[in-house]
Amino acid sequence: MDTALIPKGVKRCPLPQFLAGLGAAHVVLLWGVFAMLLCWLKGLNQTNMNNAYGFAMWIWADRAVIALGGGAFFTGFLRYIVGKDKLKYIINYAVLIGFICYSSALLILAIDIGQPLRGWFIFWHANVHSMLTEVAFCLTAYFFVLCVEYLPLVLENRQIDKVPFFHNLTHNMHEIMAVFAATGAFLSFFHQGSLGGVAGVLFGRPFGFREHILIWPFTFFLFTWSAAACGPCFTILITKITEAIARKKLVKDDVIELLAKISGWMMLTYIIAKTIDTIYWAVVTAPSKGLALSHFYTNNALYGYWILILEVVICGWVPALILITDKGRKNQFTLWLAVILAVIGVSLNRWVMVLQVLAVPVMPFIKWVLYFPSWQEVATTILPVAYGVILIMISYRYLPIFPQEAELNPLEPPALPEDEPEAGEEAAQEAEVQEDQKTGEGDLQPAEA
Amino acid sequence: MSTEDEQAKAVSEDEISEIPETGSPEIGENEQDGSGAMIILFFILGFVASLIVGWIIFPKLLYSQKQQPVAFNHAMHNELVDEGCESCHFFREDGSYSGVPKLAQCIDCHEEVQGESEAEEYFVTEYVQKEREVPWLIYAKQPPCVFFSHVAHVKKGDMDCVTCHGNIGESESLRVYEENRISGYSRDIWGSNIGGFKKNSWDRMKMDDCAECHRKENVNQGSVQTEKGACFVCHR
Amino acid sequence: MFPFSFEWIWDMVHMVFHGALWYALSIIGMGMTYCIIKAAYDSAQGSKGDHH
Amino acid sequence: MKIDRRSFLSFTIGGAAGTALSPLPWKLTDDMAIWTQMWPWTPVPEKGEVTYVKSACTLCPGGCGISVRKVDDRIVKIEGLKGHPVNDGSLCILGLAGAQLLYGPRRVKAPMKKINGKFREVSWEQALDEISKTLADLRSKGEPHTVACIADSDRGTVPELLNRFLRVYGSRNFIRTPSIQDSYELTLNLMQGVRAMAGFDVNNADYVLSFGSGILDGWGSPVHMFKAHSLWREHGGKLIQIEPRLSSTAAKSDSWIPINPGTEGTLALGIAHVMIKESLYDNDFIDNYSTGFHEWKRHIIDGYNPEIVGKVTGVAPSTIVGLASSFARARKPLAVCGRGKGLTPGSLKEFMAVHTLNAMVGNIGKEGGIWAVPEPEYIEWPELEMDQTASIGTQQHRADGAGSSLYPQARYLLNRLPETMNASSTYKLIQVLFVAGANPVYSMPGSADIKEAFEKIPLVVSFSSYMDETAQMADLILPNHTFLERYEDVPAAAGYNRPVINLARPVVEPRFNTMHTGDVIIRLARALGGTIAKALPWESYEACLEEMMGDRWDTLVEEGYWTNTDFAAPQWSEAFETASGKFEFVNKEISSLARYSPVKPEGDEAAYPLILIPFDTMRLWNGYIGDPQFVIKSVPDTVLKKNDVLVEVNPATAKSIGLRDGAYAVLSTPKGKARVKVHFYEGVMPGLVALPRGLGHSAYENNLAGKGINFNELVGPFDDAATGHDAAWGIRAKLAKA
Amino acid sequence: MKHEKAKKFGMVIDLDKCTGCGSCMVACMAENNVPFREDETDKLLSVAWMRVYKLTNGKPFPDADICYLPRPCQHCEGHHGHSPCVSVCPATATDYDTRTGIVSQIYARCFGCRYCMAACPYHVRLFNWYDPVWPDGMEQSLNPDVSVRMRGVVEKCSFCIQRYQMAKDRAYMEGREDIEEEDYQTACTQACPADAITFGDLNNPHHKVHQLARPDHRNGGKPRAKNLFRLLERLGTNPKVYYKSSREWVRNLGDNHDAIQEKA
Repeated sequence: MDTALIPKGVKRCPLPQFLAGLGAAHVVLLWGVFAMLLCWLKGLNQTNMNNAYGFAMWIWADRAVIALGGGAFFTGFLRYIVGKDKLKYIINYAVLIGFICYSSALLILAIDIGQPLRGWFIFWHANVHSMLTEVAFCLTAYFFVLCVEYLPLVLENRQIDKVPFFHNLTHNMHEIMAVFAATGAFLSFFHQGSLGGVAGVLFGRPFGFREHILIWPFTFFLFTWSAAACGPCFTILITKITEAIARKKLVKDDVIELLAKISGWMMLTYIIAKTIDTIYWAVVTAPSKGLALSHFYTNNALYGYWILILEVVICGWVPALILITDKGRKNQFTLWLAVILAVIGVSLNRWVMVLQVLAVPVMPFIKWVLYFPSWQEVATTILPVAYGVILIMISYRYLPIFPQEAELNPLEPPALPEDEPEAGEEAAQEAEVQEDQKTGEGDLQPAEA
Repeated sequence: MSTEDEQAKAVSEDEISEIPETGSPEIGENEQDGSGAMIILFFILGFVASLIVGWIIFPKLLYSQKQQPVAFNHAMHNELVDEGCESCHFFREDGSYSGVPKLAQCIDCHEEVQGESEAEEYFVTEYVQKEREVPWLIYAKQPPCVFFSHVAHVKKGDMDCVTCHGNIGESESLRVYEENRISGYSRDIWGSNIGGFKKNSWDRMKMDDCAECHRKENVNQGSVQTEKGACFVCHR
Repeated sequence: MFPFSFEWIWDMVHMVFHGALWYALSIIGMGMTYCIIKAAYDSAQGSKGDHH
Repeated sequence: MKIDRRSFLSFTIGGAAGTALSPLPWKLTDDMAIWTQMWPWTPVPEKGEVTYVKSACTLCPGGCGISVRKVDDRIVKIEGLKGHPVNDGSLCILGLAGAQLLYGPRRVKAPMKKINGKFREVSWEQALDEISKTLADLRSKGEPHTVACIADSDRGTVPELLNRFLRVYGSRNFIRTPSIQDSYELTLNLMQGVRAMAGFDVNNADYVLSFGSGILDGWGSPVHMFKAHSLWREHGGKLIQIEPRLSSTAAKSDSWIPINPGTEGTLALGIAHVMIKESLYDNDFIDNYSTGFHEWKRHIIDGYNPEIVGKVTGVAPSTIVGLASSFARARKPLAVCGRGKGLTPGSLKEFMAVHTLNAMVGNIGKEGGIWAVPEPEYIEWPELEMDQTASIGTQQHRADGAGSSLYPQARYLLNRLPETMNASSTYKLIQVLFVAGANPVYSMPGSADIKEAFEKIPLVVSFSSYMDETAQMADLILPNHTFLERYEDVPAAAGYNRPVINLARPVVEPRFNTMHTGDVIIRLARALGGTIAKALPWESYEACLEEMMGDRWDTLVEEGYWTNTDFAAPQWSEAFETASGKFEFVNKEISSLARYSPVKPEGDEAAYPLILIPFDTMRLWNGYIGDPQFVIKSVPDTVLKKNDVLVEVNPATAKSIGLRDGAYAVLSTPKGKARVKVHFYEGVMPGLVALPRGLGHSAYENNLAGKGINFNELVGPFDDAATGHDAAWGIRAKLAKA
Repeated sequence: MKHEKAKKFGMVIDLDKCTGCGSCMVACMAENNVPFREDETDKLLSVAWMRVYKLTNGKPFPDADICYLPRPCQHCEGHHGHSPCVSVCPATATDYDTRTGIVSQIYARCFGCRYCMAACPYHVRLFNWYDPVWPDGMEQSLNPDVSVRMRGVVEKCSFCIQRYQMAKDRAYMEGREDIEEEDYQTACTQACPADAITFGDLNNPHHKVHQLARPDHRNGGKPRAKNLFRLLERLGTNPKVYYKSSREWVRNLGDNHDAIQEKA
């Protein structure tokens, strides 16, 4: 029925199957929308946040998705500024993932604030000293950039492209895409960084506080760096998952390997910096505030030293070392492992920099406060995952996202009636839903700005 | 943003194979016709229509009109009293401002009907005799988040009433009170001009108007964030 | 956000911050405007896809 | 003209551009935000003229002056009255929340009659009519003595009116709710021969030895005590707190001496022993102004040496010696008694033991010492003219047994009433009961027995302004105005050492269809006619009050209070009105009382290995007034969590039972059982369980009702052998895993 | 307009006198229109501008000791008015006034992002998770001098700024240029039965707070008086609430410097 909309030269599952999958994702979406409406109408008492946890799951989700969506700006940066031309085969998908991540982040922010109708105050009455202002501005501006980058992709749909105006528009936009990409990279640098600054400037919260370079705390740079390092890993991971679900190769290995290699070196440099930062913080910064390292990791049921080891060693050093070796990148298992660890690592880092900051008692006579999200928080956090799945499904079906797909999967003239992609698609949906729920946390995480 | 080559290829294929199947050529033709004038005309139509809606119709819908409960003649009262505005709108000993007079004050003179005005008779029968407070609508009423000190402006700042309230003291009748249907504010806060433009100092009573004067007069410019007036000077 | 809003101060922080912001926004805005106008112009010329 | 898609699109774009250039979207956005700043469901208080009205707080016996801030006709805040001798501008947590009692939902809004278990509104005429008929009926049957009244005080015009009404009607059954006032009155009466209230010159004391008194937990006049404590902190005064639990008072003391609960009197006598042994007493006072010292001394020397006392009390002998020495050597020492807020009368002999310490250091009536504050003398009414019915009625025994041969000393024994009433199932001991300013169903130990007794009374009339537990059990509620709506004299401040009269006055018009209890009594008297009407001849309560106050009235109206600044305690030579004219350590009456021995907690030790003790705090009120919203809000989550009360247990004790911090447990005593949570507290003596008083209400708003456990449901009264007053300070208990 | 010398309002709270009675909390609630709900036992959801903490020395019976510590907003000055919360607020809803030293919070401006709560180590900032409700006519006791907060915004102690505003009004009415020390006292100070709270201008050597705290303005406002301390002095928040305690363990608990010694 919708064959006219499907890009030429590729095979997609039958429409009913597609719609069924879409429907399943919508169920999850509606659950999230219901929770979202509850939060808007009844207020934030629907969450398990409290006066100790002014920030909780949502802010973490925000930072995590932005970090993971960092693949878009960094890949764009590599493709258009550095000139890694090969990345043109994956950049569409990176942009799409970035678009999903950033629009989700904005949505979550809109739920998270106590007075959504006053949300625009952050722009109008901006306090430029606040990291959150910087986040809001750069995030919104970068979201415009992502829209601009996603737009030509939408216009390339077979039917839309027939309109000369749109066709020309696409063409023109491609011509100056480097300018947009550069602007995006510039904005991303600041919003990823300022997300890191959010905790880093809190001189009343020694767990998050870091020394400054100019006006920016160390975390500012760490967040940007880690997003640039781990964002592409998330792009790779989602690409791999899509391939697995579609049961066909969509991007050539050399493209993936190139991205993985760059990502690996970024991670290595990041984790070195992170390690130095952690040591400096533990030995100099925190004690100057009167707190020993043990204060942050003992006397409570959850936050122990394990979290530090998991984040820095297992999800930091290990993937970095895997990805910088040729073997590690070529071996599918280690590649999968590395990108998964990297995604977990950056999500965990965002969790720690949001929630542990607040969990640590600063006044000596108060206790740790632990937090567990309410179902409304979980549902609204999964909402963007469902939304992402839906958007990916539709985009994959109707837009030429993977330029190499046709080449990698040549259509045999007499196409078999029931074909891999279809079965694939359905499984895809399910698996994606599931998987996204899992990394979903990742999805929703705070990315650095 | 797929790569161009690829895309170009796809597009040309499409053109060849599919255009005949769909209805899109029509669009192409129209375009070719170049009825640009039509397009521009409709653009202008839409533009003008929305301007009319935004500037003329919208303000009419936004404000509800309310009549004051009693027709009051400021000019006439002003002639009869000795101390000008402060005769009725006075300060209490603690520096607070009495605002619109309560019935008890009015009764000082209007225990019985004084003159021949119908309004007064109505006032006496409906309010004085029934001991009901008059539900005056206050044009200059600020929202509850505002701390406005009359005494600071009048006694300390030596301002006259006209600066903020205009010439209401010389009016012979009370104009219609307009209430913002959404926010509940009196229209005088935003100003009668929907665009927010003002000619006189009393045309608008938004925060920026207060701030403007405070900056000029250097009133408590102690804010760290804005280097202007600190919030708690006017808010609470 | 704008120089006429209450929170604005004419100092380095504001000028740098908002300068960068407006700079980025204008690039996006001008870029899009350029693309749209050019696309409209190209379409009016009746050329479709053949300028590759 | 053909409108195609492109034209339409063009129109839309033009419209969007035009809209963006019009104020519409921007003004709407702004107005939406402003709407959220003034949500119609968020109240906006009206501005108005601010005035301050001087009045008096009647919520506890503290006797504070208040300054009520009004905006037009609304009460916005209650503050302390500056310059008031008791509280000088400060106010306690309850007084500060007083406006919530006026405006809160606990009010009884009109006279109510219980019909088939449900309250129905009735008119005042109907209600008064019904009562006067019943009263007239009883009189005609010759049973006027079966009418009784429970009130929170026996001083001031309203209690006196109630008492006078009862007497002329023919009943002696005016009962005051118990407190340490009972014990202190008796102590002063027996040892000094005076009928007076005990006042403490705390401001000038420099060494205060407190036998479990919650000086900073609501004992006496709370604000006055707090202020005194601050003076001690400034001037180097010392506070020694003797009690088994680290209360707020103990925490603020200079020295906290944990003691086995119930043995405070023993320790007092132990200290006396050391003082005698080391001749650390005021020779002038003992030799010239006291009698019986030597007889008493022998008894002390024999029975209370530090070793023995140490064993009983758990206080080290060296500490006892140290206490005796520092107490006796202090410039202005003062010993005080009465546990917690002082709501339980306690053992008379314990009070006397502590009082002897004061006598031995000669601080009776001295600066920084204990004063006998005479009863207010302004209520002078003509002798009652009683008719025959009344004369016969008033010759009957009191229903509570006070003043009987068994307990000749006691004036009121509310705690004995339930037992007496429940013992006989047929005899109608009380047929009509008035309750004024008291909530005995909640505040008396052994709640179950009280309820049973109340159910037996054919007509219970409550004067409560609030729907409290007692009002809920009443058959008729004749709601009084609240203290912010009525005139009333407050003739004393608990524990304050000078006479002071405060005047509560109507700060606002009564909000509801309520009536002053004084007026109700006067109207009832009028309805009953005869000698009764003659005895209460006033037009209204206000007239009565003004007449009583005489020349003080103007001062009271102007200042809000009246005090006798010249008041000084009499010289020792004139202070004592005993037979000997001296302070009597021992006399015939004292000797006739049972000897001192520590009160044992009720229950079997094997079945109940622990001891449950109550504790009082300023944030929980357990008398007539239950916590208003703000006050219960201030209660920490280590005391109340959701609807569960937390009992304090020493971690060592809890661990031996296998209970973790925060775990649920079942607390059982011989009187009852309750589900509680455990709170580890190192400040409570091992072997004890401490439960706060003031929770477990079944009445009032949901802010308070159903939260926690009422201590009184887990204990019963324990009669002091000497007086019959309740001397229970705890009960045996068991704590088990839930 | 001429300016008086800048003021710096602050407090000294004598913990030796404080009995933990809670009057300050209720006085504050009544003065500042603080709402209440049926269940207020979850202190993490409860709004109380003034909170009294119970400190324990951690020793077993009978050496256990407790101390109460009332905690209003500390009105941190930080460095040049950049207190932890002020500089993080994205919408300029909170501000530091160099003329009074008070950290303001404007409820009509706050959009509820709660970043300031994350920034404040003292937990003085509280969010309105629920719509405030006054049952059955209880809204009659609301104070018109303080704006009632709505759901979804952050609120905190303002040092009863309305009392300052009204004290100034009275002064202007009486033709005075400035207010006296006793003209402006916070509700908690006024109510405290133990007179444990002293409030006034730390910059004014005639004021009691100045004499009690003897702040060293060249050294970040550190108290020079004996036994005085500020909460979390080392964070550099530069608070204007000083505490006094003669008990060493209490002073140690005021800051984290013991935490290190213990752990080491």
